[in-house]
Amino acid sequence: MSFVLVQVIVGGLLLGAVYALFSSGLTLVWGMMNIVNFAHGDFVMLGMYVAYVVYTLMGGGPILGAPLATLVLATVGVVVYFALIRDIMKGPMLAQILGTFGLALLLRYSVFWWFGANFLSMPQNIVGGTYAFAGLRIEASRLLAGVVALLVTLGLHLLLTRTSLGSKMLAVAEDQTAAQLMGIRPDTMQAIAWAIAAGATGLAGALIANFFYIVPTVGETLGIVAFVTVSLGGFGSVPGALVAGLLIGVIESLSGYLIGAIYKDIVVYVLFLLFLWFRPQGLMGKM
Amino acid sequence: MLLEARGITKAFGSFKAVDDASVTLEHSDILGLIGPNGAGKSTFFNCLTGDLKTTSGRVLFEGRDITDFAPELRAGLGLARTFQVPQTFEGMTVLENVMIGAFLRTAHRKEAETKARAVLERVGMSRLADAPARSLGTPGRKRLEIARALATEPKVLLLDEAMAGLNAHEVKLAIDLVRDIHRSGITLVIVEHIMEVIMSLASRVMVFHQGKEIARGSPREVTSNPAVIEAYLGKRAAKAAAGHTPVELMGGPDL
Amino acid sequence: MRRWIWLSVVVAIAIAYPLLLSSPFQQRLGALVLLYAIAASAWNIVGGYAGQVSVGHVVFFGCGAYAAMGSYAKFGLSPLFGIPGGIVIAVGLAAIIGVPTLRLSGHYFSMATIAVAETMRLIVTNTDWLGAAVGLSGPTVPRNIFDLSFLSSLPYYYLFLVILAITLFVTWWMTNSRMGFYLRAIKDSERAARSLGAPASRTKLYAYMLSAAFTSVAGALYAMMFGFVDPESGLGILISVKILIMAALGGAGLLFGPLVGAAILVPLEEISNSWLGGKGAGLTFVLYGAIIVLIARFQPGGLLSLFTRRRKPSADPGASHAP
Amino acid sequence: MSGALLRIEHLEVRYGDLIGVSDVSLEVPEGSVVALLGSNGGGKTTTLNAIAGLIPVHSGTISFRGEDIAGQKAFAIVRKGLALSPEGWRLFVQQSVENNLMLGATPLHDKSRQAALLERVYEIFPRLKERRNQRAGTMSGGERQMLAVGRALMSDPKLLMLDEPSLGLAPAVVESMYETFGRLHREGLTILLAEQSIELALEVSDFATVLQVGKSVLSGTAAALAEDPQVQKAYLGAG
Amino acid sequence: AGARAEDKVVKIGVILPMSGGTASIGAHAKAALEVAMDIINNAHPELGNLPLAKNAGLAGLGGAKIEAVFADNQGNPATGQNQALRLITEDKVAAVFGSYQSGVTLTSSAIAEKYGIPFLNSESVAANLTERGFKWFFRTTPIATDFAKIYVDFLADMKATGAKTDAIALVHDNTEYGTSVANTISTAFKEKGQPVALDVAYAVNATDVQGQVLQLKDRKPDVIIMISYTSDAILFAKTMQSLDYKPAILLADDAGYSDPSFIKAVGKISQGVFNRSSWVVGPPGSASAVIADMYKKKSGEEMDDTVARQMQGFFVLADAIDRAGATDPAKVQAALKATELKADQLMIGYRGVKFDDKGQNILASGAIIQLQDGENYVSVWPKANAEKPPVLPYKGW
Ligand SMILES: Nc1ncnc2c1ncn2[C@@H]1O[C@H](COP(=O)(O)OP(=O)(O)OP(=O)(O)O)[C@@H](O)[C@H]1O
Ligand SMILES: Nc1ncnc2c1ncn2[C@@H]1O[C@H](COP(=O)(O)OP(=O)(O)OP(=O)(O)O)[C@@H](O)[C@H]1O
Ligand SMILES: [Mg+2]
Ligand SMILES: [Mg+2]
Repeated sequence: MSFVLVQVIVGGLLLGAVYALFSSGLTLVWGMMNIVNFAHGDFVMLGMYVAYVVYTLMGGGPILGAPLATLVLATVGVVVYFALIRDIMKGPMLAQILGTFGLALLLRYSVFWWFGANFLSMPQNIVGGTYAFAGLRIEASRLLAGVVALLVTLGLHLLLTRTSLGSKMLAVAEDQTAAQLMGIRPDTMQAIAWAIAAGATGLAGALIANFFYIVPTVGETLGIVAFVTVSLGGFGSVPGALVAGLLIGVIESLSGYLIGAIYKDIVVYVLFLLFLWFRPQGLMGKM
Repeated sequence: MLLEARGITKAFGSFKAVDDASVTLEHSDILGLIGPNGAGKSTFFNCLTGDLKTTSGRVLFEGRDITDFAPELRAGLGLARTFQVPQTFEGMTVLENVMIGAFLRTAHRKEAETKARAVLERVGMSRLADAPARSLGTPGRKRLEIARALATEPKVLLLDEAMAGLNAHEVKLAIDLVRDIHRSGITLVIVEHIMEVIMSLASRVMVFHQGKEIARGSPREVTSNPAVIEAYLGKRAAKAAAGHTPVELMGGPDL
Repeated sequence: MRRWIWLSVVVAIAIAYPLLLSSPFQQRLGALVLLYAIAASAWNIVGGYAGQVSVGHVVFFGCGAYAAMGSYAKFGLSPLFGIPGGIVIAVGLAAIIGVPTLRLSGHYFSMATIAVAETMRLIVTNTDWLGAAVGLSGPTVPRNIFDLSFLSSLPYYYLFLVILAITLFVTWWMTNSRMGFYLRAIKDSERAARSLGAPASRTKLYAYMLSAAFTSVAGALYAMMFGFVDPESGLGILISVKILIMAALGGAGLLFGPLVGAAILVPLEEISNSWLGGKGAGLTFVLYGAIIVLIARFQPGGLLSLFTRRRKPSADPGASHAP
Repeated sequence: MSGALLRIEHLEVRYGDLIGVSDVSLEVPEGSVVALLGSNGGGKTTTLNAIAGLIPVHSGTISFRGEDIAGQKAFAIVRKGLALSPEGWRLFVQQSVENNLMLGATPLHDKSRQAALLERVYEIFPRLKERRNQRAGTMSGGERQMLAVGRALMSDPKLLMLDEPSLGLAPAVVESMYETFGRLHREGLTILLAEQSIELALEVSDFATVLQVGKSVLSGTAAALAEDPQVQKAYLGAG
Repeated sequence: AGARAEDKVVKIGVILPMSGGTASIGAHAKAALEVAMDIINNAHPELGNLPLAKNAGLAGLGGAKIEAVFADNQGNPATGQNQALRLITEDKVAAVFGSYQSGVTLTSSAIAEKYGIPFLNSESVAANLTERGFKWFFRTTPIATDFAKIYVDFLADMKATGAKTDAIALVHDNTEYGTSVANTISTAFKEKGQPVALDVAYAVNATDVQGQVLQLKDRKPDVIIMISYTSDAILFAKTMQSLDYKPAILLADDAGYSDPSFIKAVGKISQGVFNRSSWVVGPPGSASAVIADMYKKKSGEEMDDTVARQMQGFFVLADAIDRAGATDPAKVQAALKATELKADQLMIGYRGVKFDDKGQNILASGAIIQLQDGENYVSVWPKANAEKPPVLPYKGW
């Protein structure tokens, strides 16, 4: 294998880890709790702006920006749950698309109104520049995002499979009425799920801001990849989304390098469709 | 021979829910299928109707191999069923639920409606025709499923615990209904845990245990079989079954 | 009887609208409402009645739009001739897409349709024959009436009205036919429907193809009115979402739901853009988003469900089962 | 008779415009087994669901240990010591058998008792133990019924409400389950039971109430009702 | 027409992308046009030769003021057309100006054509816009063929000074802008006998460009010509740094590289990038310097090429209305056709403004600028108007 190809694959893995990172929140609310969130990309965008504001106002780097973005977005998640999601869940699935699409526009253009449409950017090298070993170059900020992606995925997976909180959240997702019969308060569980999901999304945004540009419409660019990641991984599977993210990253990188960048999305979509043909429940999803 | 299953096996992973079961159903039989919970009765049913793909074995209907037929094709041939866990069309009225069945034999809405109403009348639900199906309790839903299945004008009707949740009086009415259905020329397979139903309706009984057939014969033979009593009936029910005298006439003497 | 009165009122308003509100912009708004109502009603067949939430319907829209513009740009014919071609392509494509995707459940289906739509958009973007990213234009100066390139929106308005009427009539007819019943049954329990002899896959596929045909017509009309199509405006995923949002907002699975949704969202979008868009502060979408959120929040079943919910079941089942 | 654990007076419940039950009154004395009888659509399920808080009460009172719980949310009611094995089971079909049981133990304050309670359920229904890791959605009908009853027992309730617990169970299982209820009853558990198998219900219970078209029309000791000609005619198929 | 002439304001409809991914363009243009209105409507003798600056208002219409009515095209051809219709029929604008994206310009100008209202476009580069036989459409900006010529000549000059310019790589997105400009450039180089060595196309708004940068790193072209919008331009700059890749000459085609946000975000790691621009700030006190100052005061941003071209276009339109002496569309159209502005009457570096039969400005031209210190572009080519000599090779960071 040529050396460049190794760099391409490593780059793809790092990219994939980022995809996994910004999909992790969606895996929870869409994959597990069964709530479509069209505003997911805009939550990432909010996280990026929080990190940017922390950086410009307080001079804080990722050490301060990431936890603050997590907290702020977790709060946003809870507010959004109580103000909107709780009620639209009484309607059909379409109501969720309707409501969260409206929410997406509202968030996107509120930020636009406040910050304007200019492209913003964190300073280069804010997380320790680029590591080079044996000619292989790895950007520290992407590596950090990748490591956090792994940790968040692991954390979510353990939470959902090993803890009673996770089990209660799943119970609520499946049947709210039955969950109530277990003495579980559905609102609490849903709000916690939204807090965790939005918090993880905010964290993702803050970390991605370290190597990506920031603009109100950035959520559109990132949102659709998150959707594909979650469904390729299989609804209901946290590790599935991680594997799917990595897979998409590598496929994109390889096909972008070997076939041509304009075809890489086509390759991803076509492989995704073929995959669903043979495995209608995604990589690791339940039937 | 109307329906025949040969060596049906259905495995979920390494677990065999049905293990090499065979059965033959003659025209105007009423076959009773009993066995402990989880014995594989419903699974066997699902293999006959095409809801589940068999792991091995063949299903023949009027001599024709239908093993690979989709459920809707089997319904078209005259194989109808009810579900143990009711599968009501929640968004529809009772009448509309039955019309779905009636549409199998006619594409016309008016005809389907007329027929559905007739079926509802026959099962004693005509007063509920316009009620939303979601307002029915479990027993109502089961009866609705019978109605739906009847509306497809089946040759064979498979009833999976269609009488669960009825009280003794209602069970009697239901038995009459099934008899009436049988009299109209429909062959039946019934799964029930209510022994009275088996005793008064079944012409033959097959007993399942852990996916395998452990006994077959007349209701009386089967219920006095010690293996069956041990695995399934328990002492109390065995005693009750022993005291049961089959009745042939509607509204005749009872238990 | 009441239904007929309502229907005549709606029809009367629809016919009179462009004569009462007769400025060119108002007429165009009216035409756009009808155009989107056609697309959303077409979507409703599969998304509302069959419960298959397609987020990739724009592929069929694009088929129509590209066929119409292509028939002019490539063959010098009137865009009108593109309509049948567009329908054929859309229906064929629906069959090809539908067979593998319609067996997917819920969200997987939605995602698969997104993937198909995006793939199509990217392919067209990279296909020079279809104008690639530049797109295809219609006749800028109409050669004759069949070029369907009018200065006034009035002819478009009535043309769209007729086609909307056809779409709604076909939808209405379908819902009252066996197919409509089967679709509703499949939506509730595919397993039970099949056990009663409803050919689930085939019925869903037919609905999908029917829906694709009408969506394609909407796309063709859209391209003709604007005289242009490019990958973004003919195959962009946002159009799918817009169509879906309109149906959901008005009431998916209800005959007039999409029309109501279009009648609210199209003017809302255009008028708020006219008022606020020039300020450049993004307030158009703050308002637009907020209103959608509020409707979803307070009427999750769509605005029309407000009226349908009130209808009482005619019988009282509680009284019928005395021992 | 010890004090009433649960007392319902003139309960009315509506489903939109439809009336579920119009006038139900009944009393469940502490430590007793009370049977709720009535034919199809009589209102048994509606009554139990209303007590558990699953459907809103239109009028009337439901007092549990003297406190009016009508109008409270289901999760709050359950935490007070009521448990319901509902009609249609309402299992968490995506989760394992054991997870379902553990979820049933959510209202338990003393988590250390979980293990013992789990053992108790496994003892009553050995099949559940065999299938502890199976997904609930793949269980057979009867197995689901066992799981629903077992799950309700997991919260170690003061009042156990069972909606047709014998539905779909093999006769031998019904027999042993009722033996268990008898034992639990002797240990002091209060049970409110809706049961289609009236003969069986009257055999195990102390008191019974008959619902007809949403009204409580008869109540008394089980023994007295078993002799009542009206009951015999309507439900036991006599005459 | 007479009644209109006496009106104290002349309305011009302005269609711009004010939301969506290119909203920053709209915001900048709006500020610039407001500055332009200030210049036209008030007396600005300090601006010398610039038409309409000296006195307040349009002299030809008795001092009438210009008023721009802004509309958002949302980046959508349909919306653009609807807004054009509204501006023409409801606001009764004398002319329409816009609409940035070529697709939107295409649909919105079609409405103006049908209504017989002049339409002036100052920034869309698609060739087909002036090939439609329109009578009411005018375009002031240089188009792809002009750019291609600039690049060919510039690189020939660089070669003459000893730089290696043999292997040229084109990097561009797959939008109408990216593909059409790339095609034209690659044709021009082929005609020169120097075909483009590597063509790297990517999908606009990329999430990642590592593969493309590696491809370049692998093939080592001497010159890279980048045709990208801001988002991708930023991503390329960041990725080139993280993968430690620098070509000898990095030549950008305006667009994203002219966006002040690009310079703010990644200027420091893009030092030495060349850019095509018609906008060159003259010495202090010159008209262009004064205007740049006014713009900066208004918007807080540095003036860039896109904005300057828009502003210039607006001046051309206003000048035509002024000369027409009326808002009567036919007269404005005639005045536009008769436009003949000299280089010193412009705020931008065109050789002049004069429309051919199709409405294209035949005197449009451009220059090459370089981001030498990572903060401000300086003009480096052609030599005649260069502030500083070009610096090679590309420095990056
Ligand atoms: N998908 C599956 N995976 C694993 N086990 C399964 C699956 N489906 C069914 N089973 C098991 O197969 C066995 C047979 O189930 P089936 O529903 O056929 O029983 P049954 O005889 O109908 O019982 P019942 O009388 O309770 O209805 C059960 O033990 C059930 O748990
Ligand atoms: N969700 C509902 N919507 C409307 N009406 C309902 C609903 N559920 C029950 N009902 C009505 O309420 C009445 C009481 O029904 P309920 O299910 O409580 O009776 P039940 O005694 O439990 O009967 P079963 O033996 O069928 O379980 C019936 O008339 C029924 O039709
Ligand atoms: Mg079963
Ligand atoms: Mg009940």
